[in-house]
Order: sequence, then structure tokens, then C-alpha cells
Amino acid sequence: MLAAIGVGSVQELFDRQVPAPVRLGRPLDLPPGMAEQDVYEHLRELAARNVSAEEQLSFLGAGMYDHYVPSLIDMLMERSEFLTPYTPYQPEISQGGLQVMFEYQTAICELTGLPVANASVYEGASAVASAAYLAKLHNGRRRIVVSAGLHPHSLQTLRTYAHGFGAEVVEVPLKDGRTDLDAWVAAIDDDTSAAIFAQPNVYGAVEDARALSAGAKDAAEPVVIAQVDPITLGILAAPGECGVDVAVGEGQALGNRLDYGGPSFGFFAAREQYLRRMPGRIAGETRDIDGRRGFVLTLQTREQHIRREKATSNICTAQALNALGGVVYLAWLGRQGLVELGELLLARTHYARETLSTLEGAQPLHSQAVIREFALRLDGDVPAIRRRCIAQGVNPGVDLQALTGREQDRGGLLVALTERRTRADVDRLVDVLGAALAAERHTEAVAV
Amino acid sequence: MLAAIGVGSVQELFDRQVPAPVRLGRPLDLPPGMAEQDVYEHLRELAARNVSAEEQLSFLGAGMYDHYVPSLIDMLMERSEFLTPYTPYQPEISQGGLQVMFEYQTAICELTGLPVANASVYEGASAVASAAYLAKLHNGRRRIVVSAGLHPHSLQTLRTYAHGFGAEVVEVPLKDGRTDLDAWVAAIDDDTSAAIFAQPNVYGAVEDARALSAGAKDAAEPVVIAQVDPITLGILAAPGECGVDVAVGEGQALGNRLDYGGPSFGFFAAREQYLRRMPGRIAGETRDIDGRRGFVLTLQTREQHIRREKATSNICTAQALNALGGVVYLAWLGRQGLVELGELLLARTHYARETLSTLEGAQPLHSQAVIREFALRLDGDVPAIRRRCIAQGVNPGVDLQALTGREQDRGGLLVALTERRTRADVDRLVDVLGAALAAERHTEAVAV
Amino acid sequence: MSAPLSESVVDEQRSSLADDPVLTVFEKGAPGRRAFQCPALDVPAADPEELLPRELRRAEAPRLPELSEPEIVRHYVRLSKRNFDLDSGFYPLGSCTMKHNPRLHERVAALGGHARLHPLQDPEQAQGALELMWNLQGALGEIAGLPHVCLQPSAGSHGELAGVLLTRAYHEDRGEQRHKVLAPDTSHGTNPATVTMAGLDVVKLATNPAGGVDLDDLRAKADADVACLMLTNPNTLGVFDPNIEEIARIVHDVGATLYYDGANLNAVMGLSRPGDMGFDIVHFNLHKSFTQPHGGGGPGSGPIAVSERIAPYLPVPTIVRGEEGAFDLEYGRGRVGSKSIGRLRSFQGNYGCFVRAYAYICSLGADGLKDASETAVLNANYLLAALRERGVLEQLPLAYGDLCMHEFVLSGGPMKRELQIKTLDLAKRLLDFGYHPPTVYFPLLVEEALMVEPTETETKETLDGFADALAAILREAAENPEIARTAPHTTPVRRLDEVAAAKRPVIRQALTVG
Amino acid sequence: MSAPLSESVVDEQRSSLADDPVLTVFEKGAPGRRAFQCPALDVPAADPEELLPRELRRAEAPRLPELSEPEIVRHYVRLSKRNFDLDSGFYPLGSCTMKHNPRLHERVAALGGHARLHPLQDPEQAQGALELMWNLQGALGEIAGLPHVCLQPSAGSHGELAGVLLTRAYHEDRGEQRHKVLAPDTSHGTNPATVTMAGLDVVKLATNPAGGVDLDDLRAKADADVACLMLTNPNTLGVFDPNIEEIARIVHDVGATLYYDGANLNAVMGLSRPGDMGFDIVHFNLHKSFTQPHGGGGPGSGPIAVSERIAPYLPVPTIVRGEEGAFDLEYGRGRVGSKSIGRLRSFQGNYGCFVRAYAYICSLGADGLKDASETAVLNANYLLAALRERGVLEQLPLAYGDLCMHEFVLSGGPMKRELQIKTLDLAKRLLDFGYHPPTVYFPLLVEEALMVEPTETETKETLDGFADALAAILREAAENPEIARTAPHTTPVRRLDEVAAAKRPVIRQALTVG
Ligand SMILES: Cc1ncc(COP(=O)(O)O)c(C=O)c1O
Ligand SMILES: Cc1ncc(COP(=O)(O)O)c(C=O)c1O
Repeated sequence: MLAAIGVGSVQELFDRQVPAPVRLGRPLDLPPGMAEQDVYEHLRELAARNVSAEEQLSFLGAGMYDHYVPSLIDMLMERSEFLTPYTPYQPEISQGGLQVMFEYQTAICELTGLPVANASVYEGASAVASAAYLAKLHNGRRRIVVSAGLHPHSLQTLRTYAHGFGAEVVEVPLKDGRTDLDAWVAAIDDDTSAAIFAQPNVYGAVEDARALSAGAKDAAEPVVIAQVDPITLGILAAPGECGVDVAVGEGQALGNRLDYGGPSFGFFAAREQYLRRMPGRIAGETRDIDGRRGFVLTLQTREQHIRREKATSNICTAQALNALGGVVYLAWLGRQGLVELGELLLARTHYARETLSTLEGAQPLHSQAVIREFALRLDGDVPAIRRRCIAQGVNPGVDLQALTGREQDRGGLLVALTERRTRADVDRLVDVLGAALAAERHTEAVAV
Repeated sequence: MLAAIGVGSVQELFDRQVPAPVRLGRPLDLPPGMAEQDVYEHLRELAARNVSAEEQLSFLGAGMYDHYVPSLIDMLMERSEFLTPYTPYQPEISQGGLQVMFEYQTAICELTGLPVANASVYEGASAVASAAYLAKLHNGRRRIVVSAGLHPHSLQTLRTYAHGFGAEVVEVPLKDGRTDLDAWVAAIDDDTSAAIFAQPNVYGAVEDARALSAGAKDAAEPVVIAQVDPITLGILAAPGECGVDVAVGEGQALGNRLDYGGPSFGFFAAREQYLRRMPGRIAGETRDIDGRRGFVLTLQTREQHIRREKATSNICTAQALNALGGVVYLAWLGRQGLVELGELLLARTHYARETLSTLEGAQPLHSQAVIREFALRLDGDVPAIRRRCIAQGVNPGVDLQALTGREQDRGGLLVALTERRTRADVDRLVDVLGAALAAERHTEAVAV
Repeated sequence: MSAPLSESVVDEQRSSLADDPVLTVFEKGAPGRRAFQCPALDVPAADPEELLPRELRRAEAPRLPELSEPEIVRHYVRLSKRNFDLDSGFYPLGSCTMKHNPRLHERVAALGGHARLHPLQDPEQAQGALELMWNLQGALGEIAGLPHVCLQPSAGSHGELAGVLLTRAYHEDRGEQRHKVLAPDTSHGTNPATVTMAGLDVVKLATNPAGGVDLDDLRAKADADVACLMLTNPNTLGVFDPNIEEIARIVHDVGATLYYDGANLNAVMGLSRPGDMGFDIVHFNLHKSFTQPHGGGGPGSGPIAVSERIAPYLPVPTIVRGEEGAFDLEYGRGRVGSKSIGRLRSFQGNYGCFVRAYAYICSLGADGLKDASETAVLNANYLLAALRERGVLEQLPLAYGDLCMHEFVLSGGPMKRELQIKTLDLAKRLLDFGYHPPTVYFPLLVEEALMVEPTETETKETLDGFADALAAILREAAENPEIARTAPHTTPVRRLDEVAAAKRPVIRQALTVG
Repeated sequence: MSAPLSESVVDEQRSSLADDPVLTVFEKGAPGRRAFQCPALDVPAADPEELLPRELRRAEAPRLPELSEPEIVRHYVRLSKRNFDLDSGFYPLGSCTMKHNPRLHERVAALGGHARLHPLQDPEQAQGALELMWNLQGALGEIAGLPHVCLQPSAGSHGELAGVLLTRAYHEDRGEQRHKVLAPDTSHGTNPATVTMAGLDVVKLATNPAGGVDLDDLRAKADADVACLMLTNPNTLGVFDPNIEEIARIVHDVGATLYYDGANLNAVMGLSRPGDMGFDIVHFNLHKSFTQPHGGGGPGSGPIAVSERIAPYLPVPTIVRGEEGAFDLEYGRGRVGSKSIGRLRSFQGNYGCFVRAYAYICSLGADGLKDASETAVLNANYLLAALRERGVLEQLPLAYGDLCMHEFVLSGGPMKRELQIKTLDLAKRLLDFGYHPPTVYFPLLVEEALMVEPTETETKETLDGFADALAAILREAAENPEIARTAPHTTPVRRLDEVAAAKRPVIRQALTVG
């Protein structure tokens, strides 16, 4: 090969192109390569030092949930044809991936009750920030009003982005677990670009989405953005029905693994008027020159590779494979399955909240309806109580104050359920948490 | 659908076809069906109650070995196109599977040094019995001479089959771990249909295959059959070179999982003269009507579906998917890789035998060359010693007497290595076995 | 619309990909390439001659392929695309029960605790595996109506061999040397082949006009030399023998056993049990009724269930349950008076298949298994009706009866005479329509047989589509039989020269033998 | 040989499979079908209104698909077959580094301890994950020559956003409001798009005749308003900028930062480090250089590495290592004087991608990474030479220079003029030859650009075959350009009407919007 090129060595290829002063004159300071079996052992050993939901009865949630991922999804996501190609730039040989995007978009539109959706964004929190950027592009206003019920990661991400694109973020407090409607309406003024809430919110409460949307519109017509948990949308009123303009969210619950936080996918749906300001890839239906039905990437004039600094977003590589998992999961659940799953979660979550609230030293943090996650207020030191539960093999949920960083959340415990957490599991949590609360009371009493 | 058929109910379809007295008038006495997630949990719980080579440092072998299965094999074996079709009865749409068979046969011929091979049989032990049946069909004689070095499962399976097809099985003893050549030659008479030995034998010893073959031939020209460990064939003289007529074996070591004993595959190779008496599928190369290269199942007139009671075997479904794993593994190792792997095993096994033999109360069972497995004789109760080691997380190998049922094997321990067992692992075994031997000595001393 | 390019040019373009030369893995790569990285030598180097003397060593390394890992992946992924598969289309291959293979089964079989469990692991450390096998035995016994189960056989044919050897053992133990085994002319080839391998003689039974066993012929042949009758029920015609009770009576009356070839069990799970019909021995095909994937021709698994009188002869090892509920393996060795026929293979059988079958039984449960069989029978009858409605049965009449169980057999005789296309042509033309053809030319007693088994996992839409395709092919053949006769036209290769392949067999790379 | 059937009949047969109508998953199935079995309600039933008041409830269930599990599997397996993929063929898509994706990575990423680990698991119970991330950070820092690494960004573009925001934070912290970001006209679209999203203004830099940054233009534009220069090196022309040191000097002299777009890192791993070139901020594309599979357009992962002066502003959370070696997550919250730009997304980033990238780095090690880059550059130059040898460069000249780094850009200008086929036609014709085309029409400054990146995992045989194909297409076009102009001819669909798609967008089932 060197002879064909006309050089004497590979070295020469670099000598002739890379200036000596910027050449690394030594080997990288990294370990030597390993055989496949040794890499496997090493990574297996690291995995074994994590306590996953495989080994622990876990009620962790707050944005990602231990749902059962049906096995056909693994099979499909591992098929070379879906796993290894890149973005379908050549539609003639990418109809599989393009049709999946089209089907995915349809499913997201159906879920959210909104007419347009893109083919995925990175994940949930940055999806909220991207939606706010869309609002900024749309109306040029400079304030973003946000419910304090938004997931703190979404809020923090929004702040990071907003500092960049030049908008101020204003937080609206909650009242008994839901966004304070009066404060919400009062906060929205003529310079308010977007009004953002979460459904259900990070405390598990179902918001009155209709009232929030209507209140915002009446106040000053900002773009109303909701971050929604897709698993609830079989039973919860669709954002589109409630007057929401842009619905975004984290798709992990739909057929994606926990993976310690990613990769999963973010979804992004909106009213038609925002179509040409949407970020990301969009697949569209068309015909080939022989009249056959086919799919292409469309509306690319929004995108960075065409419009460069005038693009509606900088996103390029998104989450196509994870979105495949999402649409296959929704097909696997099926129309009635999503509803049944929602009802099951609703009933079990209700049971869990009721039962846990009978424990001495535990009461519900709010009285709002909850679907798959709820917050308790515990008497006692939450980190200490959690440690006691964990020692019994039960992770009782998320320490709310650690998550939100809010002083008023001290004592808060956020408990999440999935269809994998049975009544027996909840009863186990009741026992373990009850014992932990009692033990903490005892310790404190002794300390006092 | 019922209307189209013209019946009122599914029940009616059965009423009209299945006599009432043989109908089961009650539900099966089985548990009700379970959701996918619950089946997963149940099977996971069962798996968790096994101690696999994932959790234990294991030196078990004796026919199946904990080799590393490269991940590309999983991927290929799980591809729908290989996993879900049946035997390639329609070659036009089965070229993938047929070509794999052809490649597999080629690889087996290369390994064994024999010119013909089939596309797989069930597994190793029944492959030996099938080879003996081939010999019976070939020469009609009624005695089968077998080295006591044959794996006991092969020997027992052979006895089961031979009782059926009408042949007597005669065992030839070992001498210092290898088949006693004089006894071997003496046992083979004019009514000897087949002469069978294992290479290496079940005690780990490398046989003098040339001498055994030549001795048998000189005595009375039986069909000489060897059961060989394919992983050794990068460095061990090929059966074909040594005068063997039929080489068979267990293919698990080639890219197949342990799976508690199966499924794996048996391989079957022979000299040309036996081609038309081979059992099982055989793929052959040919051309289509447009002159394109292609593959078909061939020589089917040997088989049960054509020849029925005159077939050379009753086998139908064999082990195509596992044989795919085998040929992919061999391609993954590559020509030099198989040799390197053999040399590595040879060196480590030598080291292990030498080091373990320095322990007080352990000596080699024989002085023959060994490649990947060897036998020790322990002073003390092997079951008790093994239990002590296992309690330390090390499975030291197979209790020979329990395996063979032979009184003279009491005290025997069969230790197997794969490329996954490093020197550090061997050193750990030395420590643990040394301690176990010492503890047993102590216990016995106290008891006395 | 398409630019004006002559048809023949387009056609040439179409074939460019197909003309990609077919090379085997041995014809690819380059010397020295490999995927495997051998772990480094971590023990002291020793004298090679000492480790393994020269005369035992191989002179030249086997000529295995030499490719990089990406090349290997690409080679086999591309090969896979030259296969039709059940996940891509309808596969009504009669007698093979090509039902959907749930991926859950692959997931659970791959769990380390199952997949990396050594077969000689001490039973105390394999309790999960033994319990699984115990439970599976129980379930299979209940489904068969025969309580004693052995999971060991590796496929249906292996189960048959076990069964015939068990029958021999049973008779021999009673001092009888019965040498005949009766089997209908509709029986699968493995039945007679097995009988021969087991050292007995096959006696063929005639089939009556209803598709069942000819009772007169049976009575005439059932004598004291008969060891066993091997039957499939429903049989390979898809006919449930209405005289099954009488048949059992005749056979038992002469002291012989009844063997049930369980390949067609998918018709009757939870509805009718071989044990209740009077059978002594049953084999299951876990790769058929219990959805172990077929793998392109295996792995399979062929457990057997037997009656009380056959139980003493079952193969070893058997699973036993101790006082405290712990499971163990019992080898029968040394057990005085063990009557076991011995081993049929190494270790405990195809455990990986057991895991899948057990997961399947757990998923379906009692009702689900019954539903599966009911739907299998419903689907077969619906497809039959759909073909009748489309007039297909005029040229392809149902060989026997008017209803069927889980499958049915058509005769291509009239089609051959009227349309000048054979069953083979029809089958090949189906390939162009994206279907796997039914089983063809079996059972032998049906002229130009076409054996159709849709299974319960197919939808009405698929069955309608298949019926449409058959109707379309017959219509097309009426106009131009040449299309079917030269079919397939759209496959990676077209009809292959099987005669040449058998005459001058090339069964490995670059070597001609025979 | 083939029976005498007219070409057009055969052709008709060939297309029968392709005419299988394209239906979406929403157009299949039947009401009531589903795969999912909902676990039974195991808690007391409660008043629905109490659980969730009617006004919050959905009126009608979303119209999701209704299919059985076998139907879903078949639908998506069949769809998959309408995709070209890296495991099936050569994919020299420039700038995308389509290197082989070892399956080991999928295996280790799927281990329960990684795959089912909740992102909010207490750090004490996620030590393996944190150690893996720590090790990966260390390795990436060493490769970049910049010690401070944040793994959080989700893709290259996300890393760029992080980088520009970091630059802003750095300048703002020093009290400066610099609003310009310089970027060459060869830069990738994400660069300018990112600058806008981050609230700054792009200033375009010219490219000199050697394919590097025009130094005069740079000097002219490098003023006190410049916050940053974003550069890819080697750039998207495959040219390593010979003036990189001078460029760094100029930029640093005006107090601006240097941003390295790491998309082309595959050319220089272990050979030349952005940090040593003077860059302050680098993003990695784990889905390019570190072989996270591309997934049809993601997932990706875009970690960043930065210099000492940028480190204080890095996103949170960061991984810290305690005294006893235990790892923890540090949120910066409450930490007085934290200058972090904050979060870029939820949790800790695309951990699944980290597992794969880390496995890759472990597999290759220091030497292997260097080998990879050397071979990538060797392969690109060999392919260039092979094209030159075949005369292809006459109509498709190399846009800049005579050698290249890991990729090169050809110009289709002469081809367009001489042969009357465009780069698009050439690309489409390549599809008929079974190749994925190179990147086309980028970078924008090259007329009819064709950007070829073979990667290190391809063999010489593959490169030769691709060179042959390009040569054949040019020869064919010289005779009949219409073939390329109407290509592809062998794909499941042919050229699609993109104009209509954009004009009247149909972006979901059965609904026309826009
Ligand atoms: C009726 C019948 N009997 C027996 C068998 C043999 O089963 P196996 O292929 O599992 O050996 C088959 C399989 O095709 C069959 O259809
Ligand atoms: C040069 C260059 N920069 C940046 C990017 C953006 O990377 P990503 O797609 O990961 O966002 C790409 C990807 O195509 C690229 O080629």
C-alpha cells in the first residue's frame, strides 16, 4: 500500500503533513491493549460494583424509571441494520430507518395530541431548553416563566441555555404541590417568551394543565411548553387538548434501559405553526420516481448543515436508535396497553401513598392526584433513613432535598413505581421504611 | 373466521374431529400464564440459584469447557435469518444457511485432516455411537473395541446404541494413562467392526493415535474411530494424518456456550469411502440455471426422509445454529489463532500440572503429555476436598471416580483449563487445593 | 415518473448487486489476518518437545480462514441476508410448526446462571437448573398425560430412538423378543429409520379412505411379534384418527406398546392427551410445539414421557428430589437391578432448549397452551376455507376429509394434469411472492402433496394473503405455466442443479470427492 | 440454462417482491390486538374519580398501533432490511468515521450492572460506573492533551454548545463581553449554528490555497471582540493545517480561546494532541472516533476536555475522588463561588456510550489507538492513490494538496462538465454497486464535493473494489450518462421527491400539515 501511495512509511505520511512541534513524541500514557475476554472481565467487574435494579428493590425515579424493556426491543436495536448506519442521508437505502422515524413521529403526535413532532432530541432536560429556544426564535421576548414543579435538571439546563441565547428565567412557586395559578398568571408579562410547566411535576402531582395554559395565554400569549411523562399519556389529558403549544419530554420510560442516565431520547411535539422552527431531523412521506411510497428527511432548511448560523438549532446526531426503542415499545403496549398500564400505575401508586402514609412519621407532601410517583414528608433525617432502608436491600426513593437543592424540600422522599413493583414490593417498602423511621426516632431520642 | 369455515365455534372443530372419550375435559393442571416481565423474573431467579463460571473460579471440564465465546457469535446466532428458519429445504431462499454449512464442513475437514464431513450431529457422545453404526453398516461385523480412555458418556451412549443395532462393546484398559497398545491389538479380531479411542482421552492424556490406528488396521481392518477435542487440533496431529477413518467429537469448545450441557453440536468427518454412509445433512456446491454458484443439501438418498427404513441414520433436526457458532469461532480464531491458543493451553496446563504436583498429597495420575486437561491423584477423600475448595469459591475440577464410576479412579481429580484461566487463577487453585489437602489430612488425623 | 431508460438497461442495473460473486469465508481475507488476540503467555516458557513430543504434533496448521473481525462480521451478516426467515415472512412448512419465537426466551437462556453453567457443576450448585428441569418434566408429563419424563433426547428422532429402545427393553425384560414395529405409510421418515437403527423391523400399515389407520390391515398385522405401533395423531395428513381407542385396544391386546410421535402435538395441547388415548411413550419436539427456534436445522430437543410400565427403563441420569426439596441427579449406576437403557448422549440434554420451552409454558400457562392449539386448528381450517372460497381446492383438492386439525394436505395431482405445473413449480413460484412454501411431496401416499401448517401465531390477514397468492399462481399458470415452471425469478439464486451436486459432490472448499 | 422466458416477463417477476406495498405499523394489525400482557391488579380497586378526577383524564386513548407480537417483530425486521448498514458494506461517509462497531461493546453495555443502574443511585452503590467514567475522563484527557474532562454533552453539537458557553463564561468572568466567534468556511454546520444558539456572532474565515486557514484573513479579523476560534484539525478537507502553531499564537494574542472540533480526531490519536497544538477546549465524538454505533442517527456522546483556565467553568456534576479512593458526584451547588456554566442535560450523560468507548480504549490501548489513526491515514491515502492510478482523479480531482489525513475531498466539477453527471448522480449510482456513497456537497467551498473517509477497519480489497466502482461509473457515464442520472436502479425505492415532501409535509400518518 505504501508503494502505491509513493511513500516509504506511514511515518512519512505524518512527517509530510503534521508539523513536528505538534507531534506527540511519546506513546500515550494509557495501559496496553487487552484481549476481548480481558476487556469483558474488566467491564463485568466494574458492573458488579454497581447495585442495579437487578439486585435491589428500588423505588428510584425522578425522571428515569425501571420499566420492563420487552426483549423484542433488544433484538431490534441490536440488528446491524438499525444499529450501525448513520443518519439516513441516502433515502433510497435507508427506508427502514426513515419509516421508523415517521412512525415514531406519528406515535409522539398521538401521545401528545399535537400535530407535529420531530424524530428525537438528546433527552428530556435539554428538550425543555430547546423548546424555550424555539419560543425565543418565535417571539423574540426575553423572559421565561417556569413552574417550580419542573424537574430541577430541566430547570438547570434551561438556565444554562437561556444564559446563552439571552433570556431571563423566572420561577413560579407551588401551592400544595401544584403550580400556584395566581402567581403563574401574575408572572407572565408581555416580554414573556415561554411559560413552562411539568406534567406530572417533579413532586409527582398532576397539574391542572388546562388552567395553566389558559391562564398563560390570557395573560400574554407566551409559548406554553409542557414537559410530560409519556407513560402517563394513556390516561392523562393530552397536552394538545389542554392548550399546550409545545410538549417535550424524556423518552426513557418508553422501552429504553436506565443505563445510568443515558442514552435515551427526548421527544418534541408542537402545534403546526412551530413546524418550521423545530429542531432536529424530521422524516416526511413522499413518492419515488416510479410512484412508490417512500420517506425522506424533510424541512432540512431548518437545519445546521443547510442554514448554518441561521439554523433553528445546532443539533445533528440525535437519538434515532433510542427513538426506535420508543416506537417499538408503544407498538408493543398497543393502544389499550398504554391505558391499562396507566391504570395499573395509578392504582398501585395510590395504594403505596395511602399505605406509606399510615406509617408514623410519614405523610404525603401534598394532596394532589398522583400517577406513578409521589412525595412523602418524613420526620427525621432522610439520608439516614434512606441508608437504613438500603441496608435492608430496599432503595426507598429519591431524597427530594438532595435532588432539588431546595431547603423547603428537606424531609421529602420521592417514591416512584413501575409495573415491575408489585403490591408485595410496596408492602416490603412499608415494612422497611416503617422500621427505619422507628429506628431513627429511637436514635434521635437517645441523642436528645 | 368461523363463518368462513362454516362452524359455530372452535369447540365444534374439535367435536367433529376428536372423539369425546379422548378429550381432556378439564384444564391442564399447570399454573396460569404470566406476563413477560414475570416470566423473566422467575427465570432470572432460577438462574441466580445456579453457580456458573461467571461466579466461581472453575476448573471443570471433561467434555465441555468454559472458553470465551466472542461476542460477534452471539450477534450472528441471534440474527433472525439464522435463528428462525428451519432446515434449508428451499435452497433458493436459504443460500445463507447452506453456505454456512459448506464452510463449516470445510473447516471440520481442515481440522480433522479428513476429506468429508457432514453439517453436524447432535453432540459428541452420540456422534461416537453414530460412527459405530456407520461401521456396522459398512462391514456388518458385531464387535466394537473401545479404549477405556473414551469419555464415559460416550462409552455409555455407545452401549445404549449398540444394544439396539446389535453389537457387543469390548473395553480395552489403559496403561499409565494411555490405551494399552498390546491389549488393544489383541482385542481386535475379524468380527471387530470398529475400534474407538479418544484423543486426548478422558484422563487428559495424548494418545499415540498413529500406533493405535496402525495396530488396529494390522489386526483386522476395523473402522478406526477417534473422538477428538477440536480445540487441540491446531497443535495435535490431525486424525486423518494418523490413519483414523472417522473422527467425531463435541463441538462446544468452538464458540458455543456451556448451557449446562447443550445445545452444542457434534462433528463428524470421515474418509471418502464412507461418504455415502454418513448420517445427517450435507451441503454441496452447485450452480443455478443461470450459472450462478450456489449450495444445496446433497446426497439426500442417505437420509430418512427419502430412504426411510433403509436410511443410514434416523437424524433429522441436527444442530445447524450451533455449527454456525463453530465455524464463526474458527474464523474468529483464524489459522494462526488456533495454533496460538493450543500452545497457550499446553503451556498453562503444563504449568498447572507441575505446580499442583508439588503439593503434598497430590501427584499426576499419569506421565503422558497433556494439552488442556490433566488428572491428579489426591491423597484423601476427593468429595470432601472438593467441598473445601468450593467453599473458597474455587471449583477444582471433576471427581474422576464420580465421572467414570471406576473404582480405580478413586482419588482422581480432573483439572481443565481454558484461555480464561490465567496463571494467577492456577496459583489460586494451588493455594486453595493445598489448604484443602492439609485440612483433610488434619481431619483424618484427628479422626484416627 | 421514471426517466426514459430502456427496460433492458434497467434490468442490467438491477442485477448488478446480485452478481456480487459468491465467495466463501475461505476465499476472503489475507494471510496473517485474524480477529482473535491470544492472551499473553503468563507461565514460564518450557521446552516444546517436553510439552508435546514432535511425533504427536501437527505438521501444518489447519487452513482456517484468515480475516479481520470486521470482515467476518460482514461476511456472515451478508450471508444471513441470503436466508428467508420466520421473522420476515409466513412459513407454513407442514409438520414443522413454524410458530413465532419469542425473544424473551433468548434473553432468559442467555442469563449467565443458565448459559455459563457447567454441566458437571455439583447439583447443590445447580439447583435452579434442576428445578427448572423438574418443573418442565412435570409440565410435559401433564400435557402428555404420561407421568414419567426424560428430557435427555436431542431431537424428535433421538426421542424416537429412545422410545423404540425402551420398548425393546420392556419386552426383553419380560423375556420376549418382539421384532416388528408397525408404522402407517403416512409416518415420518424418522419413524422407520429409527426402527432399523434400534435393530427392529418396520411393518407398514395402510391408510383408510378417511386418512386414518386401516383397521383391517392393523388387525391382520398385529401379532405376537409386534413390539410397538408408532403413530402420529393427528397424523401427517392433519387427520385425528377417529378410531384411536380401537387402535390402542388392538395393539395392547397383542401385548405391544404404543408410541406417539409428538411432532403434531401443537394440535391438541390441553385438549387431548396421548396418555389418555392409550399411548405408552411420547416424544415432544420442543423446537416445534414449544417454540425453541429452529436455527436453520437445529438445535432441537426431544424429551419423552412414558407410562408406568415403561418408566423403569428410562435413560439415566434422572432428576430426583430429596427430602428437603433439594434436587439431585441419579445415575442409576450401582443401583442394584437398574433396568435403564442407559445414556443417549452426554450430560443432561439440551438445557438451553429446556429454558426456552419452560419460559414458553410459563408464559402461556394452562389456558394459553389450549388457546394456542385451538387457534392453530382454527387457523388451519380458516386457511382451508379461504382456499376453498378462492377455488384453489379445485385444482389442489384436500387429500382427506373436509376439516383438518392444525395442518392439512392438498394434492397437486389435478393441478399437474390441468395446468401442467407440478407442486414443485407451485412451491418455487411462491418464493417470488415472498412466502416460504409448505412441505412438498410428503406424505408420500398423496400425489404431489402440499402440506400446509399455518400455526397459531399468524393473523387472518397473512392467511388471506397466502390464499390470494396461491390463487394468483394458479390463475397465472392457466395463462402461462412457464412462469411457475421456471420460478423462482426474484431470489438470490434460481433453481439449482441438485443432480450434479449429488453426482459429483463438492462438499468442501476446493475439493472434489466421490 | 435458464428456460426461454422473455426478458420482460422475468422482469415483471423480479419486481413482485418489491411491489409489496409499504405500510406503516399504524396501517397493520386489527383493533384489540396487542403484545403486552398487563400484570394483574394486585391492590384494592379504588374509585377512578378519586384516583384521577375526570377533568384531568384523557377522553380517548391515543391511537397507538394494535398488533400481535409476531406482527411487530415481522414489521420491524422487514423494515430493517430496507436499510443499508455498516455490517453489510463499505460506508465511506466523510466526517462520520464509520468504523467497525465491535459487538463486545454491546455485550458489556448490556450487563445488568450497567444497563439497569438508575442514574440517581447513591454514589456508594455506583462505584463501578463512577470509576469507569473517571478512567474514561483520564483517557480522553490524555488523548486530547487537556486534563479536565466533562463527559456530559450528548453529541458533538452539544459539546460545541458547552464549549462556546465555557468560552463566554471565561470572558465574562474576566469582565469581557466578546461577541465574535471565528470559524473557517470549511467548518461543519454545527459550528456556526452553535455560536448563534450561544448568543454570539459568527465571523467566517477564508481558506488558503493549501486548504488551511488564510492567515491574513485571520490576522485581519482577530480583534479584541473575538471570543474564540473554532477549528477542525485536520479540517473537513482532510488537511492538517501546517500553520496551526501560528494560528494559535494569533488567537491567543488577542485573548481569545481556541476550540477544537474533535470530529476528525480519528486522524491523530496518539500522534498529535489538540492541547499541544494550543487548543483550550475540545469535544470528542464517541460515536465517531470511539466507535459508539451510529444507530441510524444517534445516540452519540460529545465529552469535552479543557485547559486549566477553562476548567473552573465546566458543567456540573463532576466526578470527584475521595481520600480513600471512593468516587462521588459533586454538584457544585452551594459551593461558594462556583463558576460552573451549570447543567447541559439531566443526570450524568450518555453512560451507555461511555461504557462502549471505554471498552474500545481498553481493547486498543495506547499502541492500538495510534495504530488506528495511522491505518486510517494510510487507508485514505491508499484509496486516493488507487483512484489516481485508475485515472479517476482526472474527472474527480483532489480539492486540495496531494496527500491527505484520514479523509479527502474530491471535486466533481470536471466530471459534471465533461461527463454531464453530477456528484449526486455518482453517489446514487454507487448505491447500485452496493456502496454507501461518501458525504456529498460538503464542505461547501468545494464544487460538487465528494468527501471520502474509509477508516482504519477496512481492508485493501474493499478499497480496491470501491476504486474500481468509481472508475466503472465514470467509464459508464462516458458512454451513457443517463444510467447514473437515473440511478439508483436496484434499491427498494428509487429517487424520492424531496421537493414535494418539503412543500407539503406529511410528517405523520394520514395527516397533512403545513
Ligand atoms: C411427523 C414428524 N415426526 C418426527 C420428526 C422428527 O423430528 P426431529 O426433526 O426433531 O428429529 C418430524 C420432524 O420433521 C416430523 O415432522
Ligand atoms: C466536522 C464535524 N463537526 C461536528 C459534527 C457534529 O457532531 P454531532 O453529530 O455529534 O453533533 C460533525 C458530525 O457530523 C462533524 O462532522
